[in-house]
Amino acid sequence: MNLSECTTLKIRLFGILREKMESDNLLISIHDTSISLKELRKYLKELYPSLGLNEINFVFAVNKVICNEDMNVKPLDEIAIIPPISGG
Amino acid sequence: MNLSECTTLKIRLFGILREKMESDNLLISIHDTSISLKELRKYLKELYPSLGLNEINFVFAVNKVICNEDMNVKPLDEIAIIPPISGG
Amino acid sequence: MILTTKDTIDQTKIFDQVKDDSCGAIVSFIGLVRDHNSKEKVEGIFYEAYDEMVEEILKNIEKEVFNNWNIKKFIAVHRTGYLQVGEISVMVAVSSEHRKEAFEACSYGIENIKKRCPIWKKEKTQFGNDWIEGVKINE
Amino acid sequence: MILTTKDTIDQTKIFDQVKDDSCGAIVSFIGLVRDHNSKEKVEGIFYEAYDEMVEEILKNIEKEVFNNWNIKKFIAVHRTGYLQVGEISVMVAVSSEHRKEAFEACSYGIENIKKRCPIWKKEKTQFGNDWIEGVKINE
Repeated sequence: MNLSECTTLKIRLFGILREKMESDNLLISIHDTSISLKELRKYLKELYPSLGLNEINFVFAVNKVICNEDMNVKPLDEIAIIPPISGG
Repeated sequence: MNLSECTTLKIRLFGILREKMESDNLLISIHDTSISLKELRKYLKELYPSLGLNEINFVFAVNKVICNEDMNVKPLDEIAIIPPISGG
Repeated sequence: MILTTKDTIDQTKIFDQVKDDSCGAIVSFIGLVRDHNSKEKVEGIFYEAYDEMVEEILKNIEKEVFNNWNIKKFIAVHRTGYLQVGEISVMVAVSSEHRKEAFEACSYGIENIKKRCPIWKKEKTQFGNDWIEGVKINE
Repeated sequence: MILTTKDTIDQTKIFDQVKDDSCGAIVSFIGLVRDHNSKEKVEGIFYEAYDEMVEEILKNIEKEVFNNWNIKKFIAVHRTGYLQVGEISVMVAVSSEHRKEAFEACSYGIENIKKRCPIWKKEKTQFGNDWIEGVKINE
């Protein structure tokens, strides 16, 4: 792996996920300048089994909007994992 | 007319009717111990043309309940003319 | 709690009365004197009620609401007398565990007050005082 | 007016803000922390929000409400942090000329906050603290 080809994505965590990781964010390295949310989903499940992403019905928000997972994300995007909500 | 056969009904007035008569009540004499609301309606229209009962869509309440006009009322009943309402 | 009153309706007090620790939802409707009608500026409204009958009907509405919805508390208050623009003429407040019941019961309450309570209003405008043409009372 | 806040939600203040002399109706929904869930006694609830996204979504809901109903003012406030039983977690208040619009807009407001806002809660009971199993966010 050539490190010069890696970029870092920052992924915001909330609620149960934030608590599990004891962190507001995940910083992950990808081998390209962007990655689709579909790939990111797979990647996160492999990389962080302790998040338990297989067990929850989460979606991604990119720049505060829920996005279709065909979409690609880049380092400057504000990415968040949104676990099932329970406000009100 | 034999006055000993007359009884008096008290009829409560509200809103525009109370204002027209400058009174909270009408006292009317009937030649019997009771009268149907249907007859009372006719009687009031004849007796008090200034109430303008032909122009409004009123009903009777007897003892605080809207009643079918086949019903008979007696002096001890609490009778009221209910003009169209506009509460709230 | 249901009543007609000549006193100012204090929505904060009613909120405190309808509140209950077992409830997750409060829905309230507040009716106020508007500064206009369809044609002109309104200065105030005089409300007149057949109080004793209104209280009977409010009792019935209260019973119907408790029969039809799983709610905790129901408050309906209607004011009478002269009210200026911005004053509260009627308030219905409902508390329940979940919001659906509170919304439905509150809406039922005010709709039925409007349809069934013998209350009349006279508007004060710059052109004088006029009894509002109402609707036939619902039995 | 829409916002998330760590401060106590003062329903009297919100009522004063939503009030308008041109309006005949105010409908409000208040969500409170209940003293129980389906199984046990609840002592309090911790609310966490993705604040920046919640405010975006509240802005959208506000726009939708003004596009869809003829209302005067719309206020939606959601609290975050730890709330005790009886405290207000969310309030939606709507003023309009007539009551139908206010009821519909208020109901739309709270339904959409529940469905679309990234907010999570953790209940405190005698058995510990549990994140509530929620529902998939609505796009």
